[in-house]
Amino acid sequence: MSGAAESATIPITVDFSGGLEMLFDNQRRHTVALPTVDPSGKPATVAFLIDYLCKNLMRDPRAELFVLDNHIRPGILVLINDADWELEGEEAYEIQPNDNILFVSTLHGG
Amino acid sequence: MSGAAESATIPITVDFSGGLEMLFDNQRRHTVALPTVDPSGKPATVAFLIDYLCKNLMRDPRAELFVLDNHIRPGILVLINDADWELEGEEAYEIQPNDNILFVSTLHGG
Amino acid sequence: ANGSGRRLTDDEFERYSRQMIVPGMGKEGQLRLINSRVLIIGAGGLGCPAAQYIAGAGVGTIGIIDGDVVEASNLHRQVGHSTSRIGMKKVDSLIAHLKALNPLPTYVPYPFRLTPQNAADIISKYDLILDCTDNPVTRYLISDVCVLVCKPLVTAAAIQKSGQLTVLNCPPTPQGLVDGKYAPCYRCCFRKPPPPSSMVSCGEAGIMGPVVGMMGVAQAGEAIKILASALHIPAEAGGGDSSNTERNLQQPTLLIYTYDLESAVGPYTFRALKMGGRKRNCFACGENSTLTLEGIKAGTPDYVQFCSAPAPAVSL
Amino acid sequence: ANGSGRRLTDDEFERYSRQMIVPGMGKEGQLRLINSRVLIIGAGGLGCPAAQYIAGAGVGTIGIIDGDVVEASNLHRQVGHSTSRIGMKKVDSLIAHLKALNPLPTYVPYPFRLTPQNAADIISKYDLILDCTDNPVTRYLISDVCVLVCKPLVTAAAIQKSGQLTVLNCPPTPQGLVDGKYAPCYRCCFRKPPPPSSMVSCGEAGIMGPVVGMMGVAQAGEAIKILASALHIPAEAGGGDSSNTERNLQQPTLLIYTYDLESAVGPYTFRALKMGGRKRNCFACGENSTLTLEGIKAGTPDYVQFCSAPAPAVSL
Ligand SMILES: [Zn+2]
Ligand SMILES: [Zn+2]
Repeated sequence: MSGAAESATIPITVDFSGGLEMLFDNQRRHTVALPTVDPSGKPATVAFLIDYLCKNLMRDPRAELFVLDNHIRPGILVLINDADWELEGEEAYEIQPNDNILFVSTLHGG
Repeated sequence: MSGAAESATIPITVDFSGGLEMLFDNQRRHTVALPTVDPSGKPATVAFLIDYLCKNLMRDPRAELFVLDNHIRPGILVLINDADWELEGEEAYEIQPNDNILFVSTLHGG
Repeated sequence: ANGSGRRLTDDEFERYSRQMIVPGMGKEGQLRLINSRVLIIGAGGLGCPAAQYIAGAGVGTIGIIDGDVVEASNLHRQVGHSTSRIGMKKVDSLIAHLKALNPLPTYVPYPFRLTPQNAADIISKYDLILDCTDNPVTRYLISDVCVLVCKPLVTAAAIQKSGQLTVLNCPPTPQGLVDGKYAPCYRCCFRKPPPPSSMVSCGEAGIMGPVVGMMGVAQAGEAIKILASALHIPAEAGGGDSSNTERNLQQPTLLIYTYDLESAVGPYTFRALKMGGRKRNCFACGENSTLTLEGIKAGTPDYVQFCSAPAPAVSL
Repeated sequence: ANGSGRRLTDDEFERYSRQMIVPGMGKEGQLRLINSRVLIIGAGGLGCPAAQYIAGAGVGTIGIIDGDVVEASNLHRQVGHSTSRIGMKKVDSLIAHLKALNPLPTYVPYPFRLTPQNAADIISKYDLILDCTDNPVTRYLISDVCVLVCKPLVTAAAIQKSGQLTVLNCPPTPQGLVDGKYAPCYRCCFRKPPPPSSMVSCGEAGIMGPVVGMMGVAQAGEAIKILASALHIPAEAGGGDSSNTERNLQQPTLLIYTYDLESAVGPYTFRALKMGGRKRNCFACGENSTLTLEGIKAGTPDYVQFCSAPAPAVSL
């Protein structure tokens, strides 16, 4: 929507866990066709994906439960193909075709 | 060994579980370079893999705990890429590069 | 079994409040549990933890069948028994523990073995069966009777450092119905038992407590979700829906737990294996099956003989 | 802690025989368990099942710390308590249950909350710590003290239909040592707590019994393997080896359990997520860390404030 390039997209799966699925239609797995480049023409990164998810996939008005100050909120782990995104470059990681990105909120109950 | 074609091989992983690993060096995962064709020149199938494992990978003399009458013994499940081999054609399934074949003995204790 | 016409008591509200507020459970789910009857076959390493969570969750009627007595060597893993109850029937020992945990359910003791003669009478009184036994003879018997009297079956097993679990015959489908997609029975997935020489019991081969404990708790988890969400009610009869594939019932998952004493939990600790659906030629549920309750009672098939096919005289 | 100079008694042989014959355990593994000291922090939904299997396995000294008393709404999941013990301190209730299961271990009750003031004194007395608590304030405190007094930590959490578990700081490595590959602490993996508004407790959000039960049993499983195989002894000091990567310790696995009320166990029920190693800039274990035991006792850092950073006034 809103002027995003409609041309090429990257097919990926995005998973939500630990309660975050409630913000995304109560669905744990989403198939997403992410634009290959962000609005400024740079390759799509995880940072762009997070912004894209907020604008296009979130069905809950409480965006602040997912992002704070334009970054993923504290207490949410981001896993790129089942590895902590810190092993992959965090927000700067460039999304590859068929990547699986998992957002999981850390739990504290017991 | 014994005249198997040394030329082309298929890279696969073979896993053993439920106690079967004891027959194979106590190692749960083996990387195997399986000859592309069996001795008669036909594409490598699961049946050929089973025979190949007995001859090349088994470190235990008790082959009858793995095969009986040239077939996998009753009480062992064969999983091709995490699916019951009955969904894939059983012994006749032709091995593909990077396949994962899991042999798991069914358990009865409790 | 939808609990209409019954309200929760104050006791029940208080005791079950923390699970009733979980999204998807609610008062409806709780009432379904209260109106359900679960049979736990085996009061050992699987049955003890399974029973704790089945009883805790408030399943209304809980039958437990086991012919054994408590021994000291059981207690590292059979956490529903106690040292002072060594020598007591396991069924009575476990029910004593469960009553102390939750006095509200009705507990039905069967302090003897399940046999081809008594199996149908007992199993037919329940809505869901947990196979917590320790031998293939009883496992095949349980599954066959569950097919014939149409009961869902949550089966698990464990030995040494390995555990397995799967949900079978759920929703239950009459014998011979093989068109379309139906859930398999134990025989569909495990056609033949291993030769006796390749099998060992927990007594002979050993078992790590948490391995069998994990599988027992997981069995309770599967049973609770089936009953609370009515996954065992076929779509046609209402209560279920047709998206059985997404529910992992038609082609159920065999969960494998591998406990490695030399490494921490890792990528291969749990594996989810996809099993096939109901088999047209299954001895028990297939289209030409000759299995009947009368036959079973009269000794056909002979389960002991079926599980003692000749085999090499070595042991795994 | 290798048990030299001590033989197993006949009682112990009988009680632990079924786990001692498991390949890899043996008399050596059993003696290591008997000579070990485990602290279970929290006697609730995680602590109850964890304690049952820790006690059953014969860990020699078991400390349990919790300030709460048993309530009726605990009992659907806190299976080490009982209806007749409602109102009793959880620590005393759970130890009563464990003593009945296995009278051989020494049980040490701490019937109060873990605080920055008492944490180091208590934690330093044990070989391995289980974090079975229910709030981030205590979780960060436990991890920080485990770093400073060099103890391995098995941490787990659960709420509603989700569970998580990981093994941290194992083998324990002194603060500031970041060259090479060392195991991370809780802060390395979970740098900041969520804003309080996004958090809910099991009391507010609910919890399914088998979900927290699975995680508690899994904690016991990890603790038993660490102690029996001496995975917590660094390679240099003997007892371990250098193949830490294969042991899933340097880059530990975060196990995620997702319990779906509307489908049976399936491919996404368990996920194993690879976490990073120890972080150079970690507040607690990193190379410029200013964290000290004296500081913690004196109120630095302020754990309550750290876990109440301002955040939007809505709740998840
Ligand atoms: Zn069948
Ligand atoms: Zn750290």
